Amino acid sequence: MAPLLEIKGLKTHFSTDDGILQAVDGIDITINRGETLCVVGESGCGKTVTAMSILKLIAMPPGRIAAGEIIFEGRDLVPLTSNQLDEIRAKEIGFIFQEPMTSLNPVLTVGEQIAESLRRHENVTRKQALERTIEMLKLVQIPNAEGRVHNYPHQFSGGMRQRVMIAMALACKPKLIIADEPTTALDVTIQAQILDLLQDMKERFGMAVMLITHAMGVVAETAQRVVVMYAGKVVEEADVDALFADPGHPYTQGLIRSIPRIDLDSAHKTRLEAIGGSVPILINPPVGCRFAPRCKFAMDVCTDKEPLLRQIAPGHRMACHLGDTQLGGAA
Amino acid sequence: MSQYVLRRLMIAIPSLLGISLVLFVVLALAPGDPFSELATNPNVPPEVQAALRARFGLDDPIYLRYLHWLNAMLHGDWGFSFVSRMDVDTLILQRLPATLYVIGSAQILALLIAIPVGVYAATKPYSLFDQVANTLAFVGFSLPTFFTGILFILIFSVTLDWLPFVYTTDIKATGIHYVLEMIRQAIMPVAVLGLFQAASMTRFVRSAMLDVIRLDYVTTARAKGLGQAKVIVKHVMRNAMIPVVTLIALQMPAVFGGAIVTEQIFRIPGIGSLLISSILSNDTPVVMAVTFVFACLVVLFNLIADVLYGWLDPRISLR
Amino acid sequence: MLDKELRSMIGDVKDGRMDRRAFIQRLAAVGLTAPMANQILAIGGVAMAQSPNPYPPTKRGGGGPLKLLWWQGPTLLNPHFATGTKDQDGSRVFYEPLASWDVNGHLNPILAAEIPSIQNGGLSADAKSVVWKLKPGVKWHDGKPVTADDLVFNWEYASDPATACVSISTYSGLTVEKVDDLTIRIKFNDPTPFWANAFVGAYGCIIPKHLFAEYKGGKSREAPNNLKPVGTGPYKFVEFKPGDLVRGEINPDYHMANRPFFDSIEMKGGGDAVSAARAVIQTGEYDFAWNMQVEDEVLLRLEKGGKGKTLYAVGGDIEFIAVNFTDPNTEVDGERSSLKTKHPILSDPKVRQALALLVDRDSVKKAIYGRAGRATANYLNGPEEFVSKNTKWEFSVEKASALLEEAGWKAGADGVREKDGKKLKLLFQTSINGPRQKTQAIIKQACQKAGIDVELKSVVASVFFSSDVANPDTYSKFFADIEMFQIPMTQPDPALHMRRYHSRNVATKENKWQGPNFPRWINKDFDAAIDAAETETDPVNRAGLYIKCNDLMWQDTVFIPVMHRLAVEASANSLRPALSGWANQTDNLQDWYREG
Amino acid sequence: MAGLTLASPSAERGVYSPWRETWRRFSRHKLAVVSLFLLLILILAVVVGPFIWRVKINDIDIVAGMQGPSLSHPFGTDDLGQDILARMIYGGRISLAVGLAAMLVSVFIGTLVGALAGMSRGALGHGLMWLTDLFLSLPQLPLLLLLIYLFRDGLKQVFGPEGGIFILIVLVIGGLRWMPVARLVRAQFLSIREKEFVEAARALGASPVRQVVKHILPNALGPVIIAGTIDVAAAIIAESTLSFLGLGFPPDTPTWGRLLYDAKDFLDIGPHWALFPGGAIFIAVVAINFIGDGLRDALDARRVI
Repeated sequence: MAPLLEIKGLKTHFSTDDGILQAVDGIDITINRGETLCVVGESGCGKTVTAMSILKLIAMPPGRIAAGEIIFEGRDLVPLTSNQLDEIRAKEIGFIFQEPMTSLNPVLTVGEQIAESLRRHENVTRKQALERTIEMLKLVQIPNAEGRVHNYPHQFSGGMRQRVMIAMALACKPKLIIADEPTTALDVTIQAQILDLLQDMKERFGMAVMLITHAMGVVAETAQRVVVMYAGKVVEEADVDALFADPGHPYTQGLIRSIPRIDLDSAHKTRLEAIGGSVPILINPPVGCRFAPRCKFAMDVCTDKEPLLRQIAPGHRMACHLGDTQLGGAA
Repeated sequence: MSQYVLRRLMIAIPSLLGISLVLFVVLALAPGDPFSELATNPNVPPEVQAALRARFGLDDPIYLRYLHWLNAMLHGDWGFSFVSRMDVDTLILQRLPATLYVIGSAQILALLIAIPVGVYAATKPYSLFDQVANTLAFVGFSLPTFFTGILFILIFSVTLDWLPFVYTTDIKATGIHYVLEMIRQAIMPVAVLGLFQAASMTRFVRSAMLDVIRLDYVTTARAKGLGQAKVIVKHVMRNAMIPVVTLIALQMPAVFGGAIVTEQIFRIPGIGSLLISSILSNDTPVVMAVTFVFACLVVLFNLIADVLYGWLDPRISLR
Repeated sequence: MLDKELRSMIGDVKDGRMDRRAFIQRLAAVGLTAPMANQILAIGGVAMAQSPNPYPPTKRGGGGPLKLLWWQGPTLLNPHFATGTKDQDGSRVFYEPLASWDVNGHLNPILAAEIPSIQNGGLSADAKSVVWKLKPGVKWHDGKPVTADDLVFNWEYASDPATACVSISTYSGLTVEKVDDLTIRIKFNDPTPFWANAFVGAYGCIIPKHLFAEYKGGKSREAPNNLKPVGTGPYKFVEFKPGDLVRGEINPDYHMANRPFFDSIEMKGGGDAVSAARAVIQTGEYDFAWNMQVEDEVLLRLEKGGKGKTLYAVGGDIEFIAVNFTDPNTEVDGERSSLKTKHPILSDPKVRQALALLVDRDSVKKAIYGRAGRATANYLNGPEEFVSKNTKWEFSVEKASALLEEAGWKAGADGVREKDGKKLKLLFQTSINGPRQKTQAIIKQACQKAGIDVELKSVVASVFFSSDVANPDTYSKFFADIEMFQIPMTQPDPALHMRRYHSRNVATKENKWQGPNFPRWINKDFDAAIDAAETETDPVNRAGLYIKCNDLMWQDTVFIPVMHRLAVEASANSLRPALSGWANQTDNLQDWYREG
Repeated sequence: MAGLTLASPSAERGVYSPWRETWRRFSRHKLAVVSLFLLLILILAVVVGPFIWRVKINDIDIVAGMQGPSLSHPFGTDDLGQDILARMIYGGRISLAVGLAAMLVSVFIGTLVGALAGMSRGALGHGLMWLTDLFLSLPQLPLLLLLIYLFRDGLKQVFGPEGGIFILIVLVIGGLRWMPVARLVRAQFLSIREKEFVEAARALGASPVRQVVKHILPNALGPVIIAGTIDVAAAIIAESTLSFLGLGFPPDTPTWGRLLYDAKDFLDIGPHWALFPGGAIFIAVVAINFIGDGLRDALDARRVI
């Protein structure tokens, strides 16, 4: 059946004084109903901008969607005005932000901030909205929900606030949840609880989840399918097992190798491996493959021709000249 | 909360006493004489002026006059004006309505202009509207009120002859006609004063809004599909207005102080013109009464501002 | 003029061979003013002409509201406490005197049945007693009859020092006896040629005994009626807000027929002179504006397209520059400008004359006062008979420079003259007011041309005219070289005006700088002339003495008169206010009416 | 902006000093640059003017009174025939100096008191706030009368008649406007003091003074600059209001405020007399405010432009 969300050739650019920043430069991502897709990549590779572009949450100006389509249930969201998009925001697509400490309005009670999206999208009375809110808070395992619904954000811990954010995103039972690094700001123990909670919610409501993270551990634990992004482009896309078992793109390999391993005894003595250099500035991106400067297997072709996504196994695509038979390139 | 308020009020009493002492000393030391008009009048022998000064205790030592004033004040006797020999409190109460009416409505007009313009300019930073609003704000507070006042009179009263420019407190009409006449004669002073205050207020509202508009929870609100207007009003303004509300509270005493210049030009019998004429004629009891009430209002509205801040921003707990 | 000739003329008038008008013209030719001439006639046994102000209206009221603008609003409504003319104007709306001076110097009877004169037995030949008769049937606003007791009470009330009245000097040196219910006799301690002072004019307003009796003396301030006047005037009290508003309504049983013309009166205070002029002349929002201290050019402009005009009344007010005869910069046992010192620069008469030559009266008149000022060399400019004809003024930088050269002040390198090491530098102070600041600028420039460096200083009025001992900036302390301000003449008589500069009145530390002789000028001839004039009953000699005093001042350049200032008012074209140079603006309020 | 990458082709930026960075961000604000230019012209005209336009400020020529702008008098003449351009140049120096000096005084005292009150936790804070309340309720005029009366002669001996009054006016206007700045700075300090980076500095052993100067103050500058620039306008206007009431500079010192005051009655006869000083005040104030806007944006690192 048709995928829930299809992003085709998305380009989001930001006009800055030094020139046009091409944060997202032609992205193709698809999410099927009920699927958990992880988008992974270093910070600055454009994954958050992609997510924000879906619901046009980026500040326009200076940002703008230069090209591409975002098809959600067969309807392209790009030409929609902000008001039209409001029907979809939170109702169809929920959003969980990265920074719980600052993503809740400090002067409104937690309950009010959840109830207001309920009242906006479903014609419910104030009383019903409050009941539904308490119900949601119980769902996300916030103790004494009836009491705490009237508390203010500063009376909750980081983990609790993220639970509130999740409750808020799920309030209207959207079909897709975009979680932008939901656990980055939390410490590890809370991280696991939040991810489990997300997983339970997904099964309970049968919704799709687009999880954005830079931690490969989170990917391994939650994702069904993975998209690896680098410098504004998708470099590899595969099922999670295939990706970890047989990473195609050198960047993906580097990412996997940089995960600290406790199960291998050899890991104790060796230094952790890291990929040298850092993400390039996307004001005037280099020609050819953007990972070339940091890639061990860089070939001449890599710096003059941009590799396109090509199928290297069923459901496994990658954008790299390595092993590209048509080229006949040397190893 | 009430425990905090009580404690603050307890502190206010000694501080007001201190302020009243300093005020009294400043006024007593300032040169000048309420009976100056007698000086050049040959009909009046100099002894009369000296006798009057003695009778009103102007030549006593300062601390004596302060104690005398203080205990009279505690008995509710605010003393009488040397110039008009009228009890000071009746004099002030007589002029209060005109001040509250004109200066109060100017302050309200200022808010009615400043908040919408400031908010709208902040939502569209560096847009045409924002630039125009900014420039008009600069025009507003860079021209002194006595200049704009006279300009208004020349345009609306003299050439166009639409509006009277002498403010009178006794209007013969009643009912709706009275209200109309009251509005007609207040348009110019309120406009002059209101635009001047609106100017600096607009800039403040705009910068307060700009600080809030780019914070994360505003993006969260937009992600909830609430619509631009609701996001701005319910989420952005609700936070941005906290410093603005405190500023308004702090400017309230100025309403009582009246606007010396505007009242002078439009002949509004307000507290401002009473204050300036008393100062220039060295009528110490009146000046002392007005400035003391002003000091009480300053301390009171400081407290109100802090309480408002605590009430509006849940993060601040008033211990 | 020979006394003999004058006495024969009085005889002719008395026998009807010469009519009154011819007599006044003859006297005016000789320099005797109308008010004085009238009094001569009165003393000379001829009754004062009782020509009331022209008043054509034939019925009382119906004139609608009378709206007045006093840019200094009245602050209290008890004539005896009036600190400024503004308070007298406010009180005069409700209270009335026995008589007041009208426009051409006649005594206009108000509460009095007639004007006392030798003929009707009111005046004693030796000018030591006067009998006033009250108009019968006059009632206070609250219905009580006005009797001689009220008059006697006003004398007791005002002369009692504990009441601390401003009108204390008007009622001192005399006693008031009740002759019968409607008549009183005033006995002067010593002969008073100018007898028309008590119960006359602004200071002569009468307050009701039955309301103020218990508030005589120390408790005078607590009288409730201080703020709610009950008088005999043409308008009854309605509302009073100090400094802002005085309102009255028509007095239905006013004691003069067909008066007052207007149904209500509103006197609005506040603002400044220019906007008051605009409100009357340009927009016509008000009918009358008081005391137009405004540049003539502005008034001329307003009158062009306006609905009003300016009115002028000739009095005796003089704007002058006073010269300090003592040294303001050296302190002798704790007193600056003390009599024990001599002014290092200005004690040289040549320098003072040079200074007098540098006052460009034409420019001051043209740029500032215009129709409201007359250039003059006299300190005493009114009444007519006291105005000296033997003084003259001149503006010439060359003559002044020559005089300074003669006096040994040689031009220094920087254009400022010096003499044995001292620079010719003067401190010129005045009170803060637009026209005065401009006059200072004009004089400063002329002085600069002649090599005198003038530093200007302007002091807040309430500080400049204060009698606060600790304040260094008062005019009576005179801690400057020259100072300029105006002394008004409140009576058509020079006695008060000239007596100030007697050497016994010099302002010193002992008398707490209360002495009115602030230039610290000592002149024996002047003292002798003043003492003689005090008791001189013969009007012609008296006039001659005061003219001599004025000339002495001119020769010694004690004062450099700048402008003989006229009273300027703004009035709507249709209004007919009864104004007089010798009285306050509302002294004849009952005769105001509107025409067309 | 991301850091450097060895191979990144974008131009080598090199280390730039914070002030060049501030200037780069400041120059982004077009109006601020224009205003800076305008202000410099004004200051230049006022300082160099007298050497070019030689006419004396008090040449009285009654006949030539109240004339509009003409060749001999580019700004026209006032009612005494004095040349307005010369008076504007002479007065401009004082008006601008009073405006800027008063602003500096009020900002300096305000920041000092605000910082002290903000940093202190105990009685000092309350004491300073009492002092602020006291000054807020002091009526400006009688205090001015008193100060003039007490200090004028002393200052006159030392600095000469005009210098003495200048210092007095600056101290009074500046000395009575620092309270809002103090309250603003205190509020900023109370919130910034709790921020993590200040705690970090404290943890590193920074002395309170260093914390204030290095960390808290730069972050509190934004609103202070705005208050400062508004103060310049208020100071120039306060000086003119003092002339309105006849206090302030001696009558023959034609500051812009006094010119405006003298001209207000002749607005319909000779509008030029009021418009030139009014215009000059307006240009100076607008320029200073736009510069303030530009400065605040330039110094506020968080604001991405």
